[in-house]
Amino acid sequence: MLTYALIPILPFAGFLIAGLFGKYLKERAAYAAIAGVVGAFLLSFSTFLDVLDGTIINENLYSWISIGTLSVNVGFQIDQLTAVMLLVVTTLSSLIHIYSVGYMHGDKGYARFFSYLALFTFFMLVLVMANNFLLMFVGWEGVGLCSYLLIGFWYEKKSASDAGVKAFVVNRVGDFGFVLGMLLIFSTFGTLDFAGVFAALSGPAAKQSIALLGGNISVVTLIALLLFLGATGKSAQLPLYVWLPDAMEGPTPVSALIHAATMVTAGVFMVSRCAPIFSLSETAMTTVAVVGGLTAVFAATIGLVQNDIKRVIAYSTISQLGYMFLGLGVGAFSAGIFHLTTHAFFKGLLFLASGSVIHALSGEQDMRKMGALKSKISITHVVFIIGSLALAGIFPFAGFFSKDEILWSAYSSPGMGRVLWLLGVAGAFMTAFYSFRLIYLTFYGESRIDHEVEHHVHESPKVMTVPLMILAFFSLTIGWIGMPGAILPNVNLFGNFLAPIFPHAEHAAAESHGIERWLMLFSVLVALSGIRMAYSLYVKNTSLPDRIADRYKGAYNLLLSKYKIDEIYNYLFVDGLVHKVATFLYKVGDVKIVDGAVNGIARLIGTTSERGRRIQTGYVQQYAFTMGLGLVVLVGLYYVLK
Amino acid sequence: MINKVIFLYFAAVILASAIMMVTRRNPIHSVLFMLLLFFHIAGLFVLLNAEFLAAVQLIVYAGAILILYLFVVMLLNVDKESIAARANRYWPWIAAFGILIAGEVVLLVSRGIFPADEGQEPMRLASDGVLSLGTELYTKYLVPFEIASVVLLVGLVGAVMLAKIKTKE
Amino acid sequence: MIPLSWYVILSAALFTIGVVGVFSRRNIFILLMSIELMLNAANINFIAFSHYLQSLTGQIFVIFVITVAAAEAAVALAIIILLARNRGSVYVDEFNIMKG
Amino acid sequence: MSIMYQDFLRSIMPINAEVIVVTVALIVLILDFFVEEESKYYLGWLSLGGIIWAAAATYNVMGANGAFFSGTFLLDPFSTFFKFVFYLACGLGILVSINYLKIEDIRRGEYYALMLFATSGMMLMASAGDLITLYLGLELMALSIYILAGFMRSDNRSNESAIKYLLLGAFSSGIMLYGMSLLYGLSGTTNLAGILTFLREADLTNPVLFLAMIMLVVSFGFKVAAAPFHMWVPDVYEGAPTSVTAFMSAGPKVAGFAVLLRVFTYALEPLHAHSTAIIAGLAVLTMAVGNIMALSQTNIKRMLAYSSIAHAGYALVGLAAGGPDGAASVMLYVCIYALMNMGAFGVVIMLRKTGERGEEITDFAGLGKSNKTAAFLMLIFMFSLTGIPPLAGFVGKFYIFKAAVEAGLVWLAVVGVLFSAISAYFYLRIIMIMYMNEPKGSFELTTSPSLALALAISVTAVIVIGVYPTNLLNFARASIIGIM
Amino acid sequence: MLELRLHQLDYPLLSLMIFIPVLGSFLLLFIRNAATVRWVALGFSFVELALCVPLLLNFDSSIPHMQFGESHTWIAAWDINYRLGVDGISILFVALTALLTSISIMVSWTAIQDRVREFMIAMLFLEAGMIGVFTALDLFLFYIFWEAMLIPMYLLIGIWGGPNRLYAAIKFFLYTLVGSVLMLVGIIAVYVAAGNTFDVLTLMNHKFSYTFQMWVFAAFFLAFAVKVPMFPVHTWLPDAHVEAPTAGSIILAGILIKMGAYGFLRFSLPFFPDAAMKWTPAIMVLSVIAIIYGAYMAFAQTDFKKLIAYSSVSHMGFVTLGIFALNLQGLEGGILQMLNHGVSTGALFLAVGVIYERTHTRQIADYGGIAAKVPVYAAFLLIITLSSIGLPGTNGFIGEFTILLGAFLHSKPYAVIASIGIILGAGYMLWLYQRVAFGTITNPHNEHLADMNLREVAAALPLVVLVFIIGFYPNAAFGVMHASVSNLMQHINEKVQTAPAVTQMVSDVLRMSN
Repeated sequence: MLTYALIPILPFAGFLIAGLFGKYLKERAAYAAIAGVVGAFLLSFSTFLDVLDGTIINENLYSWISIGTLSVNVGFQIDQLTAVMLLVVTTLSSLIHIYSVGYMHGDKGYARFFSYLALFTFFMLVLVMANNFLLMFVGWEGVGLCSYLLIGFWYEKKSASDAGVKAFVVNRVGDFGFVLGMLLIFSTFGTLDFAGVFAALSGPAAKQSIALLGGNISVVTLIALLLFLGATGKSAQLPLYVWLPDAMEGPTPVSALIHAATMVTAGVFMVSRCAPIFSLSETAMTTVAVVGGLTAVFAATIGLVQNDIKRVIAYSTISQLGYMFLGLGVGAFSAGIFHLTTHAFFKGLLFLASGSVIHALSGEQDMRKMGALKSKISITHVVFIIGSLALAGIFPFAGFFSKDEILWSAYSSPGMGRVLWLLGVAGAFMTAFYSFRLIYLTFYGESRIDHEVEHHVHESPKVMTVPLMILAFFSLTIGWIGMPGAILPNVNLFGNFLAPIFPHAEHAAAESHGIERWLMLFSVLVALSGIRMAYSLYVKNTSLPDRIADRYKGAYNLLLSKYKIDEIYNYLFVDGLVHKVATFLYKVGDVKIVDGAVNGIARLIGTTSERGRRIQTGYVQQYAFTMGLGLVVLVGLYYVLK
Repeated sequence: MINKVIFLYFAAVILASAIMMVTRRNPIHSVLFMLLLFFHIAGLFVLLNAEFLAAVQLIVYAGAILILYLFVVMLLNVDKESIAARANRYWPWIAAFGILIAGEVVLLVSRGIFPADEGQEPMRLASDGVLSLGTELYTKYLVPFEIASVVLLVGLVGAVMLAKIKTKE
Repeated sequence: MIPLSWYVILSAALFTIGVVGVFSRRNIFILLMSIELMLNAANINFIAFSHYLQSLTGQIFVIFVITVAAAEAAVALAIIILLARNRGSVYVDEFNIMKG
Repeated sequence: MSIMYQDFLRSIMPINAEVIVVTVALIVLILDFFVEEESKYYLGWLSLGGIIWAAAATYNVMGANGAFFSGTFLLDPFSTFFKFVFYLACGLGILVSINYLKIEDIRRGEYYALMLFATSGMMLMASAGDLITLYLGLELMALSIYILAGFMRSDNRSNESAIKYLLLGAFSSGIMLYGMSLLYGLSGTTNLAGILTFLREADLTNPVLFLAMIMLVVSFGFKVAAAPFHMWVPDVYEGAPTSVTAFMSAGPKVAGFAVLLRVFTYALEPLHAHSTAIIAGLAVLTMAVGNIMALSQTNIKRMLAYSSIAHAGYALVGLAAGGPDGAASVMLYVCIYALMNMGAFGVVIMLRKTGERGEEITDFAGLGKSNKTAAFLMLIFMFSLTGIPPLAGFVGKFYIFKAAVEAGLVWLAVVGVLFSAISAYFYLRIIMIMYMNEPKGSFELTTSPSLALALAISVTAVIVIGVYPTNLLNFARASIIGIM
Repeated sequence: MLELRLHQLDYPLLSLMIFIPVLGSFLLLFIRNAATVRWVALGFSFVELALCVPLLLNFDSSIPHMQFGESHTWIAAWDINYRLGVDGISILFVALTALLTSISIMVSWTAIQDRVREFMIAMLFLEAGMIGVFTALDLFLFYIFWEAMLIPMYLLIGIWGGPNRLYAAIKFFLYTLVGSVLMLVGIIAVYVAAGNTFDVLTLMNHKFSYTFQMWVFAAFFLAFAVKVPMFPVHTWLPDAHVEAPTAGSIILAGILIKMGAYGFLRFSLPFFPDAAMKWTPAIMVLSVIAIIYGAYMAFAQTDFKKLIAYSSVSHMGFVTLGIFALNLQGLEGGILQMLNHGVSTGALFLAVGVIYERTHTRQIADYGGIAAKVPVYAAFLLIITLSSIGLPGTNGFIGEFTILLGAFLHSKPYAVIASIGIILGAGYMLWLYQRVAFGTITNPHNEHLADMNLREVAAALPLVVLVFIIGFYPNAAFGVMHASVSNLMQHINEKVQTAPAVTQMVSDVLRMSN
């Protein structure tokens, strides 16, 4: 048991050491964090071996909260899904820790950075290992906190701290759903343990339904939707994706680890963890699929025209997450997780690589100020291409296998499967296009770099390039563990590994392999054409893009300004619903009405007193007269009383 | 019958001189009307067989108190009030109020029932009335009598202390 | 025989006149004498009642009332003299330093 | 000879407390001629001795219960209780006077004599068994106080307060006399017990009876400063020498309540149904006027005057409640009130010194810095007057409202507590000014052993009674024998 | 039924806890030197803290009974007794009081330079009063402490407060006084109705008539609602907090405003279960309003302390929401949230005090970017901020979640609306933190800001530790209160009766007002 507990504890220890003694350790603090994370990686690997044979470990550490019927433990449930996540998280985390040693070198917040990073790893591990919703929520919010801290890492930059707050609050909106989901789960099933809840799903409790807004909705659906709201927040799906692009304010390793590889996939993980619940509700599944599909395309369109190298990748991340949800939505949970895994590697790679570019250009992020870098930073160039091919889904790179599994399951799923498939393909085309647009703009064409920057362009140090190469290797190979039956039958290791924990929603039947192959070919072609188009636009005749932009000014500006969603949200919610209302309520409601009433009464009594003083004229006769008046009134009472 | 006539006479003069007293502009006149009033009240007392009280009324009230008033009034030779300022400026209210209170009191009193009804024989103790009065006073009302003496003493002390011209200070 | 109520009503009237006098006149002497009117009204009551009740208490009470009245008059006049000395006035509505 | 002397002593035994007080007063008057002006204050200590002697005498007859001198004089626990309160008021009054008179340059022995006379008057009021005794005691007290109020002969304010008090006092006693005369006419007796027996089987709807009752309510209400018969209070309190004001606010008011209790819960008990309603009404009005008017005062003496009106209102609540608890609550309350008020005025007197009046509330500014002790004492008294536990004032109020609720007058209790909450404002204002404002130029307080003693007594009492009221409470509850 | 466990120890522990501070303040009267005064006061507050050890060690949390009981006749005539005792609910607050008082004294070490002696005397008296309130088992005694506390608090605000202290102090005093005096009438009414007894335990068992409950509950409710404070009687709190000295704010937020909620638990619910049931919807609505409204108010503030004050309104809204959910989760969550709020908000005010002492401004705009200058302080403020927005792993989360759970089980809409408060809470607190700690130094005065010194860290550390202890092991607190709370629930369910017919109620009213 303790070994499992150690997995999160080691990074936490790293955090404590780096955090508390950072002041004295200086840059040595990094080693504490790295040691913790790498340790966690090794333990995770052994854990992976433990569950390889399909066993599921579920143990409680201690009783956390127990009131009446509410009894929540701090405990771990380690099944195959967890094992996968553990490996992904710890691997990426370790590599990125190492990479950061070089990247963050000389930053004054060096120790702080590593402590945050280790803390993040801790919470992420708690999230994936939890055996009940509440503990999962701890990790869930914890990673949110770390992302807040790391986005705002350079807190002197207002934009950075703003982005941090934005990320946290938007996530809170999602968590609002998560919390309500948990409350509903408890009030329905009387427990928050995964095992307990899933067991109870077959029982009568799951059948009931509650009135909502006049309509009547099944409890399970409601739970699923609420949880999914949480997922959209964390995994930056419509309509809560807005925080992720801004999150690029953070240091690049952070973008790689948190906002590409791990944290943002927590939503995907949570949904697949709750697969039993979701798969009970058609509505919920469709919602997930549709939201995923739409996000995939929507984000891709924005990605087409962005000029900030990291933002392009950020939007691609949103879009790829969309794919994952699309997969989950059509019931291909393992496909979703598979894409999560591959994506983690190649997207991590891409971010780190772009980091290396930015590093080389001493902080420049605007692609319009790049170009012709391929010879100057060749390693970065190569790995970047590998990552992009993986992203574009070109055979045999990792992205190809996972994406096609999703597309195929979408295609073969009943209902609106074909529509979703089309969305996916469209997304694939755009993905290929913008990822190579990025490559061409960055590495090819003629240099547009400022001169003083130009002089000290240099390849990154080993400590950065080695992780890049490792990731590149995985981006190439990791996909092969999920070899589709259509290419090599029955060697889908990944699928088989996860098979025991997911309900079998795989529609892929053996005889339909024919169609599957054609579809694969088609999507690859689509991707290639996307790449070709990028080539013709950004290498062959570079004036064309501007002309197109002029031609379709409206559309172009709309995309460039990201559909003005941020502005709208700001206007509606941040300014309107919060600040304006608050100021009004305070100035009028509290000061004038609520407090005004109180002070008003006081003032009334005061003035009464002042007025009363005039009655006390000082004339003795008036006093006597008052007495007489009193006498008369009292005597008059005789007629009242009797 | 004759008593009634006498009573009515006394009552009439009492009320009349009371009103005059209250309304006179010159305080000295008021004092003189007061004197008249006291005399008639004394008469009333006689009518009620309280001869001793009648005497006290004359001696103390008319003889002492009123003369003291007169003395002081003259001592301070207060000029008579100007027409405007005879009554203070609320007097219409006061008039209305006076009627009100008079109405109330008189009404209640006249509708009141007194156990002592008029039918019975009034006291005929004229000769030893004083004696029994004295006996009563010195036995039953000993304590009040003593208190009265203290009251007078206080009055005396107070009057002297307040009114005497300051020696120094 | 004279009805008792006659006396009572007479005294009530006298009392009222006294009260009104207290309210209306400015001259402090007349004020005091109005108060004496009120006392006399009470005295008439006492005597009348003692007559009809065959009890001497009323008369005794009157004796004390008169005594007290005398003492009070003495003090009152002393104070008036003080006022006349310090303020040169005997009009009550001029004594209102203290108000409010 | 000695035998006669013996029965003489025995015969005056019931009244010897009063006799002692009056005698000492006479001695003071006589010695006054021989004592040097500078050492007049010895007379003060002498009078104090007299009070203590009288207290001892009263202590000897404690628990006695009977009517003496053919019913004109009652010696019962009820009167005994009040006599102790009067001794307290008079004693503290003398203590706060001794130094004050020096400052005011009043070098006259009559002052103490008159205080003693006033006290004897109150004592007689408390043990009056007959309207005549009551009237004479009341007049004795009133007359002495008129003179005391006007004691600063050269001071216009003092004169004015004296004449105002005298005119209105005489006016009210005129009303009282008329009421008494009617009562006598109805019952044929002036003896309280007799009146009670008469009323037991009298026709209570008799308008004259009602008229008489009202007139007594008015005149006694005047003495305890119940609205609308309160208007003399602020002016008289402000004008009178502060030491007299202190005495006035404690003594005559308490005496007034003694009479009210004696008459309305004993002699006129059968009329309770009527009187309760009226008194409850007066209580509400009084609390309202006192508390609200006090808010806007700038002169500490006027402020305390209105506060004393307000406190009369609270006591009236207890009176309206009636019954043994009601009466006991009133007795406890007035006793505590006398203590607190004496203390408060004692502090006010500390501020008075030759040259400046020290009566404006603003004169307290920064007292918390310049004289911590005085400020702390004032703080205690103010909180006690507000009725904040664990101080005596709270115990008093609690008992009053408890009695009211038990008598079913919940509404009256609610009104009462609300007004006492309002009263917090003007009491706390003093504290604020003392502690939270900066002193306007440091000034020395005039203090003296006697004043210190007085303050020590009252503050100790206020705290001790607040924390452990049991004894006083039981004393009050035991003392209602005589009016029940 | 509940009983009072007498003679549990061979020394009167609770009386000691009440009177040692009093003794201390008397001792202080004779000390002139300010430094000595500080040390003596601190010493006494530590003694108090030390007394909590036997208290907690000897407390038997398995039984709901009142423990460490003491009972002495006090005013026999009214059957008033000096009766003390603690159960699983009050013991927590006794401990919290002792802790926060020591902390406040440490915080005031250098902040208070003027009339140090009076200040410390007030603090110790306040402590005695507060402990008295939590331990009194006689209504009269309770009221005495309840009111007596106002005096030192009033002085703390009024003498050592900010520029507008006079207004704030008087407002605080009058506001609370109006509430409590009505409760006084209520107390008397209870006393009369229950046959002349003030004994809380006896009164708990007495069944009051339905109509009576309705009226008297209202009287008690007003007093407690003002203290909590609930919307719309909350406006004294911002003023009081803003003007009060740091120590005052800590005590006010940490203990005083808990007493309202404590009153609900100790008196309102057990005495008047029917009324409580009847009034629950209204109170739930008020609580939800308080949560949202308070949060909105916090958004509109530019003053550091005022913002926290309004956040207190919001948090206490959670407390009342939980209590009146009238189920185990709600009640225990509410009680825990009271503790949490005491810790977190106490710490927040401590943080404000620390920085105010250096900069003498409370305007948020005057800060910004101080994280670079005072990392330790920034970290401390961050932790407290997180605990106050209820981040899992901190105490705030446990409280809010259990409360929401209780409310959800009671009736879903309230919980749903209340949950919005969580979003808003994150919003204004993080915004605050951003404006204070992040960005670049805008105010030149902050250029040479000194970080927290050892004393301040020592004062802050216990609170930080508590934040995480409760966050990671809340059962430590729940375990103590389980028995008492479940007993309370059971008690309410047993006592609750059905509403009588209207005619019955009318006749009751008539009988009550004769």
